[in-house]
Amino acid sequence: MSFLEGALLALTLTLPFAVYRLVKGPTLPDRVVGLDLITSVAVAMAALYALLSGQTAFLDVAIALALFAFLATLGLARYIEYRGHKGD
Amino acid sequence: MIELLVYALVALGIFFLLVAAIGVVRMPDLYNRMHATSKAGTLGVGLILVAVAVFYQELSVAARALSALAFIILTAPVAAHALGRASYLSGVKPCEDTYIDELAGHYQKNHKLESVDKTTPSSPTES
Amino acid sequence: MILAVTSAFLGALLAPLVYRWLGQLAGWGLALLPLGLTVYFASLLPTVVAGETVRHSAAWVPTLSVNFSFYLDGLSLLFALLITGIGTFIVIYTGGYLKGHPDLGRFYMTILLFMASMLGLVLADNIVTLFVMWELTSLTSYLLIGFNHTEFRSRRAATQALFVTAGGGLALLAGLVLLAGMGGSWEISELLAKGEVLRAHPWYLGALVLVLVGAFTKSAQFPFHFWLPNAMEAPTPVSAYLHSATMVKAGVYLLARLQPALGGTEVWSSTLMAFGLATLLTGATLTFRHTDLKRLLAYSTVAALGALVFAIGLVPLTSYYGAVGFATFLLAHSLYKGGLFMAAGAVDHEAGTRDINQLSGLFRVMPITGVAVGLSALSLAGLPPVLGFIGKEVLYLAALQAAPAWIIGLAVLGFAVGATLALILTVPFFRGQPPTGVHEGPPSLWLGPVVLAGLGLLVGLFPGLYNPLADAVASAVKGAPTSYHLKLWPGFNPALLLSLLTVAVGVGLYFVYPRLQAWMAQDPLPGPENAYVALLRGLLRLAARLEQTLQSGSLRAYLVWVFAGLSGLVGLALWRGGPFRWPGETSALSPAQLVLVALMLLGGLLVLRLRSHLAMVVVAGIVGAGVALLFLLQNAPDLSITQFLVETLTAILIALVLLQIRNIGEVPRGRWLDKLVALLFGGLVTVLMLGMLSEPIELHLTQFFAEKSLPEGFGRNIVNVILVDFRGLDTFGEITVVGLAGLGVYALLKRLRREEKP
Amino acid sequence: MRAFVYNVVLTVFWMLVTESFTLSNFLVGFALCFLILLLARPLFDAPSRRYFTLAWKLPRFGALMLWEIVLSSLRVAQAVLSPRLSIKPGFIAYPLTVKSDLEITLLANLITLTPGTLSLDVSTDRKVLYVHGMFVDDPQAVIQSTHDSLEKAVLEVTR
Amino acid sequence: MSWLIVLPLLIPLTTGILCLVLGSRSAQRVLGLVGALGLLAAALALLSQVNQRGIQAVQVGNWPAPFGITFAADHLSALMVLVSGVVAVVVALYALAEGDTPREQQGYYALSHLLLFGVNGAFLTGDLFNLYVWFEVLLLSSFVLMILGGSKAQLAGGVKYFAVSLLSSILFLVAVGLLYGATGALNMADLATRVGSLAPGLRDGLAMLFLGAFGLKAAVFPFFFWLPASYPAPPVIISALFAGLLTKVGVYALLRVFTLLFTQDTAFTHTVILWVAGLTLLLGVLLALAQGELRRLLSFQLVSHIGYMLMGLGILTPLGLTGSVFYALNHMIVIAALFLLAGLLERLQGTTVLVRMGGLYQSHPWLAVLFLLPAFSLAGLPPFSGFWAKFTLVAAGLQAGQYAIVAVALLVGLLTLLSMGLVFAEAFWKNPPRPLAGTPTPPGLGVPVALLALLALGLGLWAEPLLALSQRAAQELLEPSRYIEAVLGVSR
Amino acid sequence: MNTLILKTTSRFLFTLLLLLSVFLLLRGHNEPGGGFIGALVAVGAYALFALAHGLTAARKLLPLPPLRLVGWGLLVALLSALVAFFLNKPLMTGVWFSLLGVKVGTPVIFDIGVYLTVFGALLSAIFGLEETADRTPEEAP
Amino acid sequence: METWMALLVGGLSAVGVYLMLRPHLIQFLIGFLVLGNAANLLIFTSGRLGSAFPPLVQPDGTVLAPYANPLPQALILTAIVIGFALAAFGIVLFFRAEQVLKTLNAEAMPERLEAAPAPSPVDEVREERA
Ligand code: NA
Ligand code: NA
Repeated sequence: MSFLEGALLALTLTLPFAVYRLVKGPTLPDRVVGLDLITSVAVAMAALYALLSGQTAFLDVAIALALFAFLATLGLARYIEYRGHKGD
Repeated sequence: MIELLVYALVALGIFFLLVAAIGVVRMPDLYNRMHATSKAGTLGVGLILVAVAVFYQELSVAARALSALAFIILTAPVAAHALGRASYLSGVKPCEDTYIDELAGHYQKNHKLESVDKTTPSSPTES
Repeated sequence: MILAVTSAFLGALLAPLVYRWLGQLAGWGLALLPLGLTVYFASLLPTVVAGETVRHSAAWVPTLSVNFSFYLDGLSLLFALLITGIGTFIVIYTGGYLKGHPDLGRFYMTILLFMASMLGLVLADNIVTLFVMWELTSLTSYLLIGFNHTEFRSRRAATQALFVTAGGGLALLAGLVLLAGMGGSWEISELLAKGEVLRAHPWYLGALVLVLVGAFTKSAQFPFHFWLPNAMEAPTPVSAYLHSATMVKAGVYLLARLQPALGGTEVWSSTLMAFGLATLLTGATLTFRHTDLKRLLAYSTVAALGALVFAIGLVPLTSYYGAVGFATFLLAHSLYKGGLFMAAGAVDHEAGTRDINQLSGLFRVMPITGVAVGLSALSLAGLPPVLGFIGKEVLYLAALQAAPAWIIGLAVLGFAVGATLALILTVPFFRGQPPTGVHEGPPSLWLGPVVLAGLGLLVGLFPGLYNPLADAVASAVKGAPTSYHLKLWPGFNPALLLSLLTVAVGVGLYFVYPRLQAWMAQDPLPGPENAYVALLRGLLRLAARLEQTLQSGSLRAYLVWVFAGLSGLVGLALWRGGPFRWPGETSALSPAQLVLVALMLLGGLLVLRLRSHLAMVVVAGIVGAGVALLFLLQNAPDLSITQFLVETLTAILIALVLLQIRNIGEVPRGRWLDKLVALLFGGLVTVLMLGMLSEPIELHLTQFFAEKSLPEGFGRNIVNVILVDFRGLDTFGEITVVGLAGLGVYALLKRLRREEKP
Repeated sequence: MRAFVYNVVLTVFWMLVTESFTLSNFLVGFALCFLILLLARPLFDAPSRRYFTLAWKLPRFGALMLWEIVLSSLRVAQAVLSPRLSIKPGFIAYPLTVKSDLEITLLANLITLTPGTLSLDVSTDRKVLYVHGMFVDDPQAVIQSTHDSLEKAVLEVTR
Repeated sequence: MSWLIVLPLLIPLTTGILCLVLGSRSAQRVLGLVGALGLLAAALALLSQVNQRGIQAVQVGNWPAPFGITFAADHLSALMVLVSGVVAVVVALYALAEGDTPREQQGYYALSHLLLFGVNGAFLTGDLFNLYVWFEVLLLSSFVLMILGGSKAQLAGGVKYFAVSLLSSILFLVAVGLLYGATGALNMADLATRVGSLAPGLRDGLAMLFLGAFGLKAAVFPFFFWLPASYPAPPVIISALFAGLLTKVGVYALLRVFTLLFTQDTAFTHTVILWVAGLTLLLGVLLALAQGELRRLLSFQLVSHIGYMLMGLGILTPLGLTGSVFYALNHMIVIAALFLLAGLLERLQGTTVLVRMGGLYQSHPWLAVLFLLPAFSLAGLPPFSGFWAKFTLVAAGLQAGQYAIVAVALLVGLLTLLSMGLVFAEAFWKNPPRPLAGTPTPPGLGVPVALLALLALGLGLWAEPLLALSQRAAQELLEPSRYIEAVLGVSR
Repeated sequence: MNTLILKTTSRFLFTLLLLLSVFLLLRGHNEPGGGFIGALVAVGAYALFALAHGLTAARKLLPLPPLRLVGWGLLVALLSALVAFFLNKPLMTGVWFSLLGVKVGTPVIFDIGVYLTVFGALLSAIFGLEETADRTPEEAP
Repeated sequence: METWMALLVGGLSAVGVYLMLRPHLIQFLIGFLVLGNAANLLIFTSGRLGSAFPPLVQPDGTVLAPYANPLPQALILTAIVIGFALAAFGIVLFFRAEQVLKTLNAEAMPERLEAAPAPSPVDEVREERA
């Protein structure tokens, strides 16, 4: 396993933490924080894979994701603002 | 040489992402968890993007990597602001250790936010 | 002949116009159509009597070897003459009987359509043509029975007749198709020559049963007889024409027609005789239940039809009596029953009632009708000097030749009721005071009965007039040249004795009739009609139950059906496929990808435990993000981007909608059945996938795309070149789908906006 | 702004001349043209010249921002990884001196990215920025340091 | 030449797009009719072309088969397209006569033509994944048409229709994916040469998956429940369009797939189809008998009679397939006529609940004729088109020794007759129990119904042309090599 | 969401996203991207703007009603598919020509049709839902 | 190790189906999304895994091998888009249904707004009832 492959594996190991928060909550905003983290890791993973595969095409994934991901957070934030988080 | 720098950047980036991940799990309430993602998370991703830019040493690649970085720096705080504000409005309670809450009671029914009277700190040196 | 049938149909379709044009005289005008046809068929008499047959054929549906072909021999000619001849008087009669009825034009059309169909039926040579005509008679009969459609009883009788006869028709269809297959031809004339082949064929019994069901339902044989008396809800011209003289004889015609091909076996004769006799007795017995003229006549018709079927059963067992008896009795019955029905209608029309207990002294006010009734009744009773007598005589001769004594005894009992009925019918004409204000109807009402009764008398007095045709009919039924000298006075023989006995019993029964009638009417016997009603009730109840259980309105139940049914079928296929092939060499997933796989499975399972809707959406994002990351690590950048974008937008849309929903409701818990179905389906997908992976895949498409993408597609992103060029049409469909979704959302929301605007 | 437009127009010209329409060529061209415009600076009027100072200030601002992020991440890492959570969280009201939309937004975002603080919301009258802090033993100190470093930096680039 | 094959797609597509782009409603009306007539003309031209020159194929994008997407028209496809054209014209006439402004404003014309676009794409494509795409096109247009107007019933029915349709989409997708993974091919002709070598279990399992995916669209047992739950809900013109076209696309796909791809183990696959056919026939008609509302009743009849089309496929003889094809064509016309008629009755009487209707035989005798023609045709009585269809199937079943299904087929014919007889007695013969509140009925509404009813009669009296064409379709289906050759351009 | 920070940022991000969207569209034939992805990003841009500034403001940034764009997008796609007719080639055959030194082909134009259609359709969904959401009285929990 | 993918697809299918069988429409929708993801993974796997490079032609005209199979990718793109269109329509349809029918529980949505008694050919009483 090369360094970068190991790095990739290490990167995926952040995901269980995010999933924990995502599932555990206890509030909907907490889950959104978990989702945010996953998005960050995904951007990192795209960048890392651009290194690993030698294909800069994967950088485009990172760009698109970086710009777009926070839209989901905004959308959910609006829901949270008006519909609360009770029981979520 | 370059390779080592890249590796170091990648390793650091992953370190910060791990910090963010652990923070998201360990921190006691939503607001503190957001600190972890908005700072360590951003830095972690940023370092890896920089590593890409360094690795390829091509302007076009660097431009794309750095623009991705710029987007993240631009959007992460806004997302944190939106989520934190919405959570506070919807009544997500801060943890019990919370030392001070100057925001309490200032949101009105229509989600307008009142200001408090506070003296502006004096500017140390007027340039 | 084709022209004759076609012109009958066209004439029928023009009837409403003629009615509008001629008004009250339309009956006379329209009668020219059947009259002309009668003349035409009469002109063919010499040819047929000479032993020749006429056949015309035109291609209809060559793909299915169906021809529009017609065949004329003695049997079909007799029927054709009856149909057109009696038809003539019926049309005239209708003009008087239904004078001024608002739907008269429609009635003319329907009854003439019926006539055309009936004509086509008896002339058809092609099995399919015959069947088409057969069903057409059922359809027209349906409309005619339901003529008084605002009455529930009429509608019920129409539906019942249709159900029973069309149902039998379907059995007949199967039987006829089998026959054609057995004989290798769709033409009856060809099948008739292949009797031995047919009878030896393994399908013989099946085909026979199916044909018999068809014939028995149509000809109201026991146990299907019940629809016929109910059909008396129809106006009298219909009863006289369809339900005595013609349509109900279609089944008899078919049996007679096929006798040379199917007859001659033990099962043929015994079945026909058994059912014929049973029908004869049933009809005879049930006669006693009624006092309504038309009902009485209807049951007598049932009995006569039984006698005819009985006669056909006798044909192969006797030298020539059976066939000749059939030919004679058929004509006799058509003449007297048609006349009696029309007369009964005339009485009803003039006196306003059909109850024999309320009729009296009619002869003095309706002498012409009275004479007709008297003559017809003689025929009905089987007394000389009318044709009915001769017909019954020959039938007795046939029975004496081939049937055991006890059967003959029962037959005598059955025929005796004819004599009883003759008395029942004539007595009101001659006994008691005439009702006031009743008088003879117009000529249109009495012409038919008089002519038909007169014909019965004429042929009875001079049987030689009919003898050549009778021989031709008998030859056709027998399937071999047959001749017999018809005589009014046959001399003293056992048949005459039986006739005398019949009359004696009949007269005896007349005197117990009032008591029998009272007894049977108050305590109706359970019969096949009860079975019919129970069958329909059961059917409808079953339908209602099925709806409750199957079409329950529960989406969940529908989906369970889908998944369970599908899993069952796929599982069955896999199980039948025998031992399972495992995939051989496959590539490795990197550890990072394995972590993703594990997390996605975990995330999927954890979704199920959540109790909040939006939380479920968010957590399901694990799966979506995992897929996107897998795509990324599997070198599919386009997919990865698309997946991320779509997941994001989906979440935004759901959040936007949930934001606006007030009472979203609890998250319901799953059921064990759902779990089972889901697990089964998931398992099968896995197995199918493993099976797929164990097959070698040929990558010819992929290689082509990789080679041509840049040089001919001018693009370096192969995926995109596939999307917009190699398989651009997929994408065209796809954007249409997206556009349609946009239209749909617009339509859904536009309405909402409009509605809630104050 | 006029200077910026010139810069872009020149860059497009550069790309046409070099017959290469890639992003990298755009950036190279942009940098080249900027240098040329820098030489021609005296030809522009005063407001336009701000473009050139900004070109100097912006990178400095960016560097400061990056540095602050690094610092703050280290702070978070220390907090997260220490066996005992040693945080003192709280919401504090930060009185704003900056006025324009852009300034407030820049400042708020900067605050989120810097150690221990996270902007939650701006009061409707834009006088106060509410901030969540991870370590607010002394709210006034947080306010003061933010004012001294961040707000100053923001004002430098915006005015 | 090659454009003739794609014309049945391009015409409705162009019409649909122009309706979207043009705002004017009167322009849309004209376009709607012109487009439908154009489609009919193109379909006729295509059929005559196929009839004269055999199976026609075109490689879309000019990429050779099996790499690009092939469009192929054999007799089956061309006939289906033709009938879709007939239904399109009739429905366009009805829409024109009805002139429902709110519906038109919500894009009715665009939607109905895009539906036809999808339907004809499905009939003509020679590529399995492409077929999936067409299914989605027609599905989405049908979703939108289903909810136009947004009444309670429409939404409740629409939800069920939508939910079950989603399922069929995914099943189809999964089946195509698996088939691609096992063979590497997507072109149906290409697939036909490869499916035979698959492991039997996988092959038949896939066959069943396709049976499920298409069976859902065709609404056969045990997948039909969604149809009666949703078809009665939308405006009648839309029900008629659906009833005429949508389920037939499923039937078409079954015919195609189970003659071209899965013919290796017919003892299993086609026996299953026969069972499905029989149960569909029986359950459909029995459930129809339980109905007291005309459109729901017709929906169950629609379901039941899909069974006939599968019956011929299950028998898999030339005569059986002839029957199936003819039945499908005939049924498109008959059932569309009945649904449109139900709409007319609803307008005249203000209800489709049978016990509340009545009196039409007296007041509208011609309407009664218009009802009886398709009703008797549905029951398979001569001399209407349905008779030939059923006769062919019965003959085929008896010849093949499939007595049980023949018995079911005949019994179902009888029960259908009973059911239609009851409708006739209730809606036409009896006096209405209380005065009926009808709405004014535009005079032109009867014309399209009359066209269809006369077609049902005409095809009965002169069945030969269509039967001969159906027979040629059946022969082609039973000789897949002809299709394969036409598509791949090489004989194998 | 009525917040100053979001409003200011979104003004900037809106243009950035639109730019990215066009970039992804035009590059799609050679690098990851294409009409669909580009359209999604553009929809994101408008969704963001509508969220931050309200629907009316977002509508002003669009010359046509979104649903009309669907028609035009499909029309562009259709025309690109029909070009082959004039060269006597089958439907959708790619036709390439040089435009100001840039190689342009009907598949690329088709991709633009894809972009417009997807953009119009999804935007009409988002706008439609935003419109109904606007009328939902907002209330604090 | 495509076997893992088979297990994953099967598992996700089961989850999706289970969710679709819940009577609540939001759950149904989530189930559909999960099932759709499973289907896409299935198609992806059907093109076989084990690539090292994306299916992009290098500027010099070569494709670095082993490249990922582009055909399933294109198919999935189409499927994703269609699935998204379906989901988007479904979300709004369910929303609208909730507004009109006041519930998101499919079991509570009536199939018939009124029950109509079926006509009967044997029941003579019905006539009088009506
Ligand atoms: Na085809
Ligand atoms: Na696409």
